[in-house]
Amino acid sequence: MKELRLMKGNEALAEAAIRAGADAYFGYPITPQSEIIEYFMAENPEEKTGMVILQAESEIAAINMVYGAAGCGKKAITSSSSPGISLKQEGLSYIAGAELPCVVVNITRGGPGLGTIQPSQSDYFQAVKGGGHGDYKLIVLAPATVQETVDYVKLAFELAFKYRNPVMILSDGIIGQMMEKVELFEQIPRSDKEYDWATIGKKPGKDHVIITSLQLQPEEQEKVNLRLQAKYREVEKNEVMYKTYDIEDAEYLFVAYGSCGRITQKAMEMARKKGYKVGQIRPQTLYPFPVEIIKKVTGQVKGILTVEMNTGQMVEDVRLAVSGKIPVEHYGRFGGMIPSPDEILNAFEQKFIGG
Amino acid sequence: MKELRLMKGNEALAEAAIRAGADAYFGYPITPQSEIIEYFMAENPEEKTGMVILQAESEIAAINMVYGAAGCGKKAITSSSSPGISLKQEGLSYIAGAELPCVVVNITRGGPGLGTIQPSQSDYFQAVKGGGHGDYKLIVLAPATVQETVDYVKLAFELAFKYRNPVMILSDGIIGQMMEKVELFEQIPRSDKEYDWATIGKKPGKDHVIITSLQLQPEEQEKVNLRLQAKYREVEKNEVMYKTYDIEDAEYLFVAYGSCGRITQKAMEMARKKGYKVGQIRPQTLYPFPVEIIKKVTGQVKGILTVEMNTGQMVEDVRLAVSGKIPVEHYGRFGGMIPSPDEILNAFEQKFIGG
Amino acid sequence: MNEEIVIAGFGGQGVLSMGQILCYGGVMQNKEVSWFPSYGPEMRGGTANCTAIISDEKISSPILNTYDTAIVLNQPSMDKFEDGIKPGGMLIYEINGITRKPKRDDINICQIAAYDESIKMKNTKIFNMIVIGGFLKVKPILEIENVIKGLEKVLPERYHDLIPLNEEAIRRGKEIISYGHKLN
Amino acid sequence: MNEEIVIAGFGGQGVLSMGQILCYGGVMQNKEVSWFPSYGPEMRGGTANCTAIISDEKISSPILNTYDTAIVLNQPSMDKFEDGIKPGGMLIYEINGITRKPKRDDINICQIAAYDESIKMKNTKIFNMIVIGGFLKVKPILEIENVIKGLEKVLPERYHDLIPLNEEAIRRGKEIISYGHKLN
Amino acid sequence: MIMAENLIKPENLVYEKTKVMTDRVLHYCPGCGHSTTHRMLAEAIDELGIQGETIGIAPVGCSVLAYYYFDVDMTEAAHGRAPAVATGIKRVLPEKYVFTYQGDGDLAAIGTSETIHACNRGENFLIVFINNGIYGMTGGQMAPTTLENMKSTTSPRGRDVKTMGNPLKISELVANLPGTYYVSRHSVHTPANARKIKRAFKKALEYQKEKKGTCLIEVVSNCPSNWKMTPLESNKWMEENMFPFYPLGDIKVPK
Amino acid sequence: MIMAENLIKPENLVYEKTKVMTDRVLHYCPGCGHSTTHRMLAEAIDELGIQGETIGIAPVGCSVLAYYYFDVDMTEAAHGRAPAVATGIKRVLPEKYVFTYQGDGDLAAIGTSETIHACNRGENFLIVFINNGIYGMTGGQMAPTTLENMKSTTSPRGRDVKTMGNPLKISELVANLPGTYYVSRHSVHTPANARKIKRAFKKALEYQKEKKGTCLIEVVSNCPSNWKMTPLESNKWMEENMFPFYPLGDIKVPK
Amino acid sequence: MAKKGDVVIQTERCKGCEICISTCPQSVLAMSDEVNSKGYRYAVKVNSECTGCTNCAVVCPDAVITVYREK
Amino acid sequence: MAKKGDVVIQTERCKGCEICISTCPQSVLAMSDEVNSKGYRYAVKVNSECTGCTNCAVVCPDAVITVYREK
Ligand SMILES: Cc1ncc(C[n+]2csc(CCOP(=O)(O)OP(=O)(O)O)c2C)c(N)n1
Ligand SMILES: Cc1ncc(C[n+]2csc(CCOP(=O)(O)OP(=O)(O)O)c2C)c(N)n1
Ligand code: SF4
Ligand code: SF4
Ligand code: SF4
Ligand code: SF4
Ligand code: SF4
Ligand code: SF4
Ligand SMILES: [Mg+2]
Ligand SMILES: [Mg+2]
Repeated sequence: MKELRLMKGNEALAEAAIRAGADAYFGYPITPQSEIIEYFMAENPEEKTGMVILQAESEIAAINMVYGAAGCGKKAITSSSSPGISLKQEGLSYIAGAELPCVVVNITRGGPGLGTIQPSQSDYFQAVKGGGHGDYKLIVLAPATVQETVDYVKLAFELAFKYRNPVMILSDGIIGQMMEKVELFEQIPRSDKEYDWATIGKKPGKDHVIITSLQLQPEEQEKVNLRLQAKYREVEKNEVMYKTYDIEDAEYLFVAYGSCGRITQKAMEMARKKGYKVGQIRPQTLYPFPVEIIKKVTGQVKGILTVEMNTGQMVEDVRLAVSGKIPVEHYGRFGGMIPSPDEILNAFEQKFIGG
Repeated sequence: MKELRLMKGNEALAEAAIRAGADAYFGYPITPQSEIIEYFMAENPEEKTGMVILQAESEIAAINMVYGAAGCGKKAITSSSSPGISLKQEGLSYIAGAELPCVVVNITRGGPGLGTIQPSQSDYFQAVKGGGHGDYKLIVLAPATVQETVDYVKLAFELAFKYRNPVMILSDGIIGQMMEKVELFEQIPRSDKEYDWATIGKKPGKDHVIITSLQLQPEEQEKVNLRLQAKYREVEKNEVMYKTYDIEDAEYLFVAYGSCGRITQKAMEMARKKGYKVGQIRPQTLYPFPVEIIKKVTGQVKGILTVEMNTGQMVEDVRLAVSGKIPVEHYGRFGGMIPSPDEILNAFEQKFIGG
Repeated sequence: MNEEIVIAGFGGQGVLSMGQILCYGGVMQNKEVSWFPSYGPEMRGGTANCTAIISDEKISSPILNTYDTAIVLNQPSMDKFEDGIKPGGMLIYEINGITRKPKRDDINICQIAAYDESIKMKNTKIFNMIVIGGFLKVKPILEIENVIKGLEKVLPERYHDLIPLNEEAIRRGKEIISYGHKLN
Repeated sequence: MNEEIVIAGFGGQGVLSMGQILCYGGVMQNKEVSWFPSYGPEMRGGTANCTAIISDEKISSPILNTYDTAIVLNQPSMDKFEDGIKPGGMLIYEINGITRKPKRDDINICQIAAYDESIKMKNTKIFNMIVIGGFLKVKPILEIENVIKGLEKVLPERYHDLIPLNEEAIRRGKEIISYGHKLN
Repeated sequence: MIMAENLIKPENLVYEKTKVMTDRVLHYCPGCGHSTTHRMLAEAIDELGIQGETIGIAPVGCSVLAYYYFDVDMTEAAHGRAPAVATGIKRVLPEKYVFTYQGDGDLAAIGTSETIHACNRGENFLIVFINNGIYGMTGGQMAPTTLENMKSTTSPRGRDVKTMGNPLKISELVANLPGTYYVSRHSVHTPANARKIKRAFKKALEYQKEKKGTCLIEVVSNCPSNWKMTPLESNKWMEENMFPFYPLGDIKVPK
Repeated sequence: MIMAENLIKPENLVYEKTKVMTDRVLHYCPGCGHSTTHRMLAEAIDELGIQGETIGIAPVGCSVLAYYYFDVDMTEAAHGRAPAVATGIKRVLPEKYVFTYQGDGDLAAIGTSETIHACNRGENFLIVFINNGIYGMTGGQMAPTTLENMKSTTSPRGRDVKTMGNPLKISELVANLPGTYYVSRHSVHTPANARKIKRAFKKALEYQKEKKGTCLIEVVSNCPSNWKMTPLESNKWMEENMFPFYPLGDIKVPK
Repeated sequence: MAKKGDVVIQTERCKGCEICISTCPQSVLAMSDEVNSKGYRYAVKVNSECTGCTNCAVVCPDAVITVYREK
Repeated sequence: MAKKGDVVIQTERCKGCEICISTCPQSVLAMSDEVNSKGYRYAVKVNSECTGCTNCAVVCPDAVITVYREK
C-alpha cells in the first residue's frame, strides 16, 4: 500500500531514493538542499537496504564518486545547489561521455556567484544546453510538487539506466523546502543485476570492461558523438512529459515549469475569472522539451507568456518551438524573488491585452 | 611600428597578452593550449613588464587567482581547453556576479568528457548561454585567424574593463595550433590605475572596498540581476562584431564562426563558382550575437546554413534571430573532425538546392 | 476554504512546528496543505517563521506576499509581517514581548497572553499549543481532534504522554484569546 | 599560386621546421601562408607531420584532407599520406627507410637520397634542407634566397654560421632529386 | 553599585573596539569565537598600523560576512578557494598585507588543494583558520575536523571514523611543507588566549612583511548553535574535547 | 652466437609476459617506467589470482591508456579524480580489489584534495603513484614534484622554488594521515627494484583484502622524452637527482 | 590595592553570552533580567569592584564593553 | 657453472631502449644495426652466455623478452 505523508521536498527526495533501490549517495552540504544528506544520514539506509551514504570532501569528489559507482552498474545519486552544480560540470560531461547512468539533483538558488540561498530557476540553460563542455545532453526532469519529486526520483533512475545517461532533477528551493502531502511508493529492492558494460571484475572468457570518454582519433570521437545524438533523438521521441491545463479553448498560453508552474496555474485561474481564455503548459521534462505540444497549441493561441524565476531562459526554447508564428513573451522574477499570481496576471495583461 | 611575424595562435595570444599590458596570467596545462603558458614562461615577462605568470595547481585555482587579481583592478587572464573550462564555471559565475573584469581563453577540443584533443566548437552553448549557474553572460569573442586572436586579446581586456565583466575568447585547436602571419601591436605599458572598486588597500577617509557576489536578501539579489541585465543590454547595443562576405546579392547565407568561418568562406567561393549566390556572415562576437544583421539578411535570402564543428549549437541563436521566416539548417562535423569546403558545399546543395 | 497563515517569532518558541501541526491537522481533514519555512539568513538571528496553507483546493505557491492570518510572537515579527495581512485578514499576537501595538485598522486583531498562561500551566513548552488554540477559536478551520492527530505526527513518540496536556493547552488558548480590533 | 604541402617523418628529422622554413620563405615573398602541426596522440609515437600552405590568396583551412604535395620521410608516413595527394599532385620521398614503393600512378613521384647526401656532406642536421632543395626543384614556388631568409627566422641565432652550409644543402637537394613517375 | 562616574573619560580609556572593526553589529551567534577572532586580528592590524595596506579574503562559511566587520578592503571568495584568491591578490600586490579567514569545512574539505598548494608555494600571506569542528553556516554538518564520535547533522550517531574518515589535523599537515614559516594553534575563549592570539597575528603579519612564507594560525573555536550548547558550555566542551585532540601551541616556528 | 635451441620449450619457461597484461603494444616511449610498473602490478595481480576481482582506475596522464594494457576491468577518470572514482567503486563493491594509477601531476596537483581525503578516510584501495617529476602526457610541463632548478617547458630556466613552490613529497604527507596503512617508495629501473615493487604491490593488495586502509606506492620514474635524455641517461639522472630527494624505501609500514 | 576601573556596556549590542561574566576576576558582571530590543538578556554591572583589567572586554565577542582605568 | 638459459626477443615490439642490455650480467644482449618496422633498432643476442636470470625480461618495459632456463 502506498503511504501518505507530509514531507519536506528534500527529505521526500532522499526517502524516494532509498525506496527506488538506490545503491549510493555521494554529496556535499549546501543550502537549500542539505536536508537531503541529513535525511540519509539520519535514516541510515546502509542498515536497511545496504545503500551507501558518504559525505564527500567536495562536490567534485561527489560527482566523481558517482561516476565510479555508476560505472559498476549501480544506482548512484548526488545532489547540490547552483554553485555546487557548476563544480560538477566536468564530471557530468565525463559521465555523459562515458555513457553511464546516474541521477543529479539541483535544488537551484539565485545566482550568479554565491548569490542568494533563495529559490531560483536560473540554472535552466546550464541544465538543458550543457553547462559542461562538449556535445552532450542531460535528461532534465522538473518537479512542481513534492509528489513529483518523489515520482521523478524513481523515473530518473529508470531513464538513466534505459539510456545510460545522466538524469538531472532540476528543482528549486521552494520545492525542496516546502512540506506537502506525498504518497510514497513501496521499497524497491536494490538490484544485483550485473551489466556487461559495468566494471565489476573481468568475467572468465569475456573481454575486460573499459569505461572511458577518451577517443584518440577524431573519427572515433565523431562516432561517439553520432551515437549520443542518435540516443538523444530517441529520448526526444519517447520521453517528453508535460501537463496541460485548459488548453482546449485557450486563446493565450502560459508556459512555466517547476514551482513557477504551480504559481502560474493560479494566475491562469485568475485570468480565466477575468474572462481571458488562458491555458497553460507545464513542461515536466525540460530536456527533452515538449516542442510538439507547443507547436500544436501555437496554431490556436494568439500569444504565449513564459513565466520563469530567471531573466529569460526557457523562453528561448519556447521561441524555437513557436518559430516566430506568434509572439512569445517572458515574465521573470529572479535572484530569489518569487512571482505572485497577480503579478503574472498583470504582466500578461500588459503584454497581450494592452494595459 | 607594427611588427609582422609568423606565429602559432597560442603563442601569439600569449605575446598579445604581454603587449596588452596584462598584469597576470594564471593557468594549468592542457592540450591544445599548453603553448600559452609555455610561451609566457619562456618569454618571462615578469622581467620585461612585471607581468606575473604562475602555473596554478588546477584550473579551479587558476580562475580563482584571476578573481583575486581582477579584484585588485589588474588585467588578469587565464586559458584552458574544454574540460578545464568546465572546471572554471563556478569561478566564472563568481567573477560575473562580483562584476570583475578578466579574460578567459578556451582553445576548444572535442568532447564530452576527456574526448579528443582535436579542435572543436562544441563549447558554444557553455560559452554563450552560461555554463555556470545563475543569470550571467560572458562577452564571447571568436577569432578566425591568428591575427584576430592577437587583436581580440587587446579588445577583450578593453571590454572586460569597460563593462567589468569576464570576456571569453572562444577559439579552438586549429587557431591555437596553426602558424600564420600576424602583425603585433606595440607594447602597451601596464597600467597603475587604481580603481575605486578594487581591493588595493582602504584609502583614508574612504569606505573600505568590498567585493562580493553574495546578497542575503533576494530583493537585493534581484537588483544585482537587474543591473547585470541592463549591462548586457548595453553590451548587445554596442559591441556586436561580425564580418560579412558577399551578402549584397546573396540568395543563400552561410553563418559560421572561428575556424569554421574561414573554411566556410572557401565553400562559399566554391558555391559562387558553381553559380549559387551565397553570402556569409561570420560572427566575431558570439555574445552579443549579431542578431540584427542576420534579421536584415533574412528578408533577402531563401535559406541559411550554419556550419559548426559541433552537433548544432549556434544554429539555435540563428533560428532565434530568423524567427521562422526562412529555413535555417545546420551542417556539422564534430569530435575533432573538421569539415572540408566541398563537404559544406555538398551539404548546402543537399539541403537547399535539392541534391 | 483557503487559509494562508504566517507564523513568526523567536527560534525556540515552536514556530515551525506550529505550522506543521496545523498542516497535519489539515491532512487529517482531507485538506490540501503546504508548509514552508523561512530559510533565509535571518534564521541565524534567532528569529524563525513559516507559512502554512490549508485549503480545499490545490495550493499554487507555498510562499506568499500577503496572507489571511499572521500569528506573531515577538516584536521583530510584528514589524515584518503586519503589513502583509490581507485587508479583512487576521493578526494574532502574543502580548508578551510586543512593545509596539499593531497599526492596521483594516484587519481583525486578536491578542493572547499565551506565555503567561503557559507559566500558569507550569510548562512553557506548551506555549505554542496555547497559541494554536487561540487561532482555532477565531479561525475554526480545523477540528481539535484532527489537530491533536497532527500533533501526534510532529511530536516524537517519547513525548506522547504529553498529548493530554497539549489538548488542554489548546482549550485554554481558545478561552484566553481576545479581540483587540474587530471589523464591523 | 596555391601550394598545399604535407611533410611527414620521424620526430628529429626536422619535419616541423621544414614546414616553418617554407612558410617563412612564403612570407618573404609576400604570400599568404599557414602551418599546422599534427598534435594528435600520434606525436608520442615518434612520428611527426605538418601541413604547410603557401598561397596567393587567403587560406581557409590550415588542415587538409587532400594536398598538392606530400613529402614523406619514412614508411609509416608513406602509408598514411600517399592516399591524400590530389590526382596530378606530387609525392616526394626519401629513399632511405622506405620499404614499400608508392602505389599511385595518377601522381608525380620523386625520390631523393637526402640522408645519404647529408652523410656525404658530413652533417645529418642538414638532411631536411636537402629535402627542401629537392622540393624546390620540382615545385619552384619560392626563391632560394627567400627560403634562406626563412631559415634565418627558424634557426636559433647561435647557429647562423651554418647558413651557408644550409644553402649548399638546398642546392645539393635540387641536384639529386629525380623523378620516379612523371605524369605525361 | 554606582561607579565613580569620573573614571569614564577619554584619558582613562584602556580598551575599546578597534577602529579596524566597523560599527556593524556582528551577525554571529551569541558567544561565537568568530567574533572574538575578528576583533583580535583587527587589533593586530590596528597596532601594526597597516589598515590601509591590508586586504582580507573571507570565503563562504559563517564568516562570509566578515567584509562587513573588518574595516579593510575585503573580498568574498568561493567556498574553499580563498588561498587561490589570496595568491592572485598577493602576486599582483606583493607589498600589501593579505589574509584569508577560513572555516574548517572551507579550508580542510573543499579547499584542501588550494590550502596545500598555497602553503607549498610559500605564498606570503596569513591564513586564519577557524576550526570549530563543524559546518556552522549550513547548519551543523560534519567537517573534516569533527572529532571521532562527535555528533553533527550528517553524523547523527557520531562520527564513525571507519566510514567517514578521521578528524584531520591540517595544521600539522601543512607544517610539514617547506613553504610554511609559522604555524600555530590558538583559541579565543579566555582573555589570556585572546591576548596571545593577537601576538601571534602580529608576528605572522610581521613575517609577511619580511616575505618569509605562509603563516597559518588555527583557532580552535566553538559553535554553540550547532553544538547545541550555551556559549559557556561550548567553551568548556571545547577545552575538554577539542584541545586534547587539537592541542594549543606552536606547531612550526621559525628556526 | 647460436643458442642451444632445445632450451626454448614450455617446461623451461621462466619468464614471460603475464596474462594480466593484454597483447597490445604499449604506447609509452622507449624505456619509460610506466611500462615496467604496469607489468609488475599486473604480475602481482596475476600471482594473487585476483584478475577477475580487480578494478583499475587510470586518470589522464601518459597512462590514460592503461585500460588497453591491464587485462582487468578499467575505468578512465577525469584528471586528478581517480581517488574519488575509486571511492565510488570500492564503496559499492567492497569485496573487489581496486587500484588507481596516477601521475604526479594528477595525484599531487589537480588531485591533491581527492588524494588527501581518500587517504584520510582510509579508503581500502591501492594508489599507484608514478612520480616522474613532470607532466609527461601534455609535453613536459612542471609538476608539483619537479625538483628544484629542474627544467621543464613551464620552468625553462629551472624550477624557482621562490615563485613556483617546492617539490612536494606527497607520500610523506599522506603517511601522516591515520587512514594510510602502507606507504612505500620504489623504482622499476633495475631488475632488483622491479622485483621489489612487485612484492610491495602484493603486500598492498593483501592489506586491501584485510581492509587495512589506504596503501600508496610511489614509483620514482623517468620520462626520457620530456627530460630529453636517452632511457639509460634518464635512469642515471633519476638515480643521481631524484633518489636523493625522493629516497626509496618504506615511508609508513604497519606496526 | 588594585587600581580602580570601570566598564561601559553597550547593552543594545550585547547578546547575553555570559562569557564576560565568567572571566571577570572581580565578579563585577551579571546578566540582566530584562531583554534588549533584540530579545537578549544583557550584561550589567553588579558591583564597583572593577579594576579595569580589560578581561571582559577582550573576550566579549561582540565588542560590547569599553574599559576605563584610572592612570 | 651457471645454469644455461636462453631468451626470445620479440624484435617487432622492441623499442630499442637498451635497458635490458645494461642489466644483463652476462653481456648477452646488444643493439641491432637494423631497425624494425616501427623504425627502432632492437635488442639482439650476441653470445650464448645467457643463464636465464630473467633480469633483462623483468626490466624490459615493453615485455619483449621471454626467458627459458634448463631446470
Ligand atoms: C561550492 C559550494 N559548496 C557548498 C557551499 C555551502 N557551504 C557554505 S559554507 C559551508 C561550510 C561552512 O563550514 P566552515 O567552513 O567550517 O565554516 P563555519 O561556518 O563553520 O565557520 C558550506 C558547505 C557553498 N557555498 N559553495
Ligand atoms: C581538467 C584537466 N586539466 C588538464 C588536463 C591535461 N592533462 C592531461 S594529463 C596532465 C598531466 C599529466 O602529468 P602526470 O599526471 O604527471 O602524468 P604523466 O603523463 O607524467 O605520467 C594534464 C595536465 C586534462 N586532461 N584535464
Ligand atoms: S553557527 Fe556556529 S560558527 Fe556560525 S556564528 Fe553561530 S555559533 Fe558561530
Ligand atoms: S612522455 Fe615520458 S612519461 Fe610519457 S610515455 Fe613518454 S617517457 Fe613515459
Ligand atoms: S575590566 Fe576586569 S574587573 Fe572590570 S568588569 Fe571587566 S573583567 Fe571585571
Ligand atoms: S561577553 Fe559581551 S555579548 Fe557576551 S554577555 Fe558579555 S557583554 Fe554581552
Ligand atoms: S636472462 Fe639474464 S643472462 Fe640471459 S640475457 Fe637476460 S639478463 Fe642476460
Ligand atoms: S629492454 Fe626491451 S624494449 Fe628495451 S631494448 Fe631491451 S628488449 Fe628492447
Ligand atoms: Mg566550521
Ligand atoms: Mg608525471
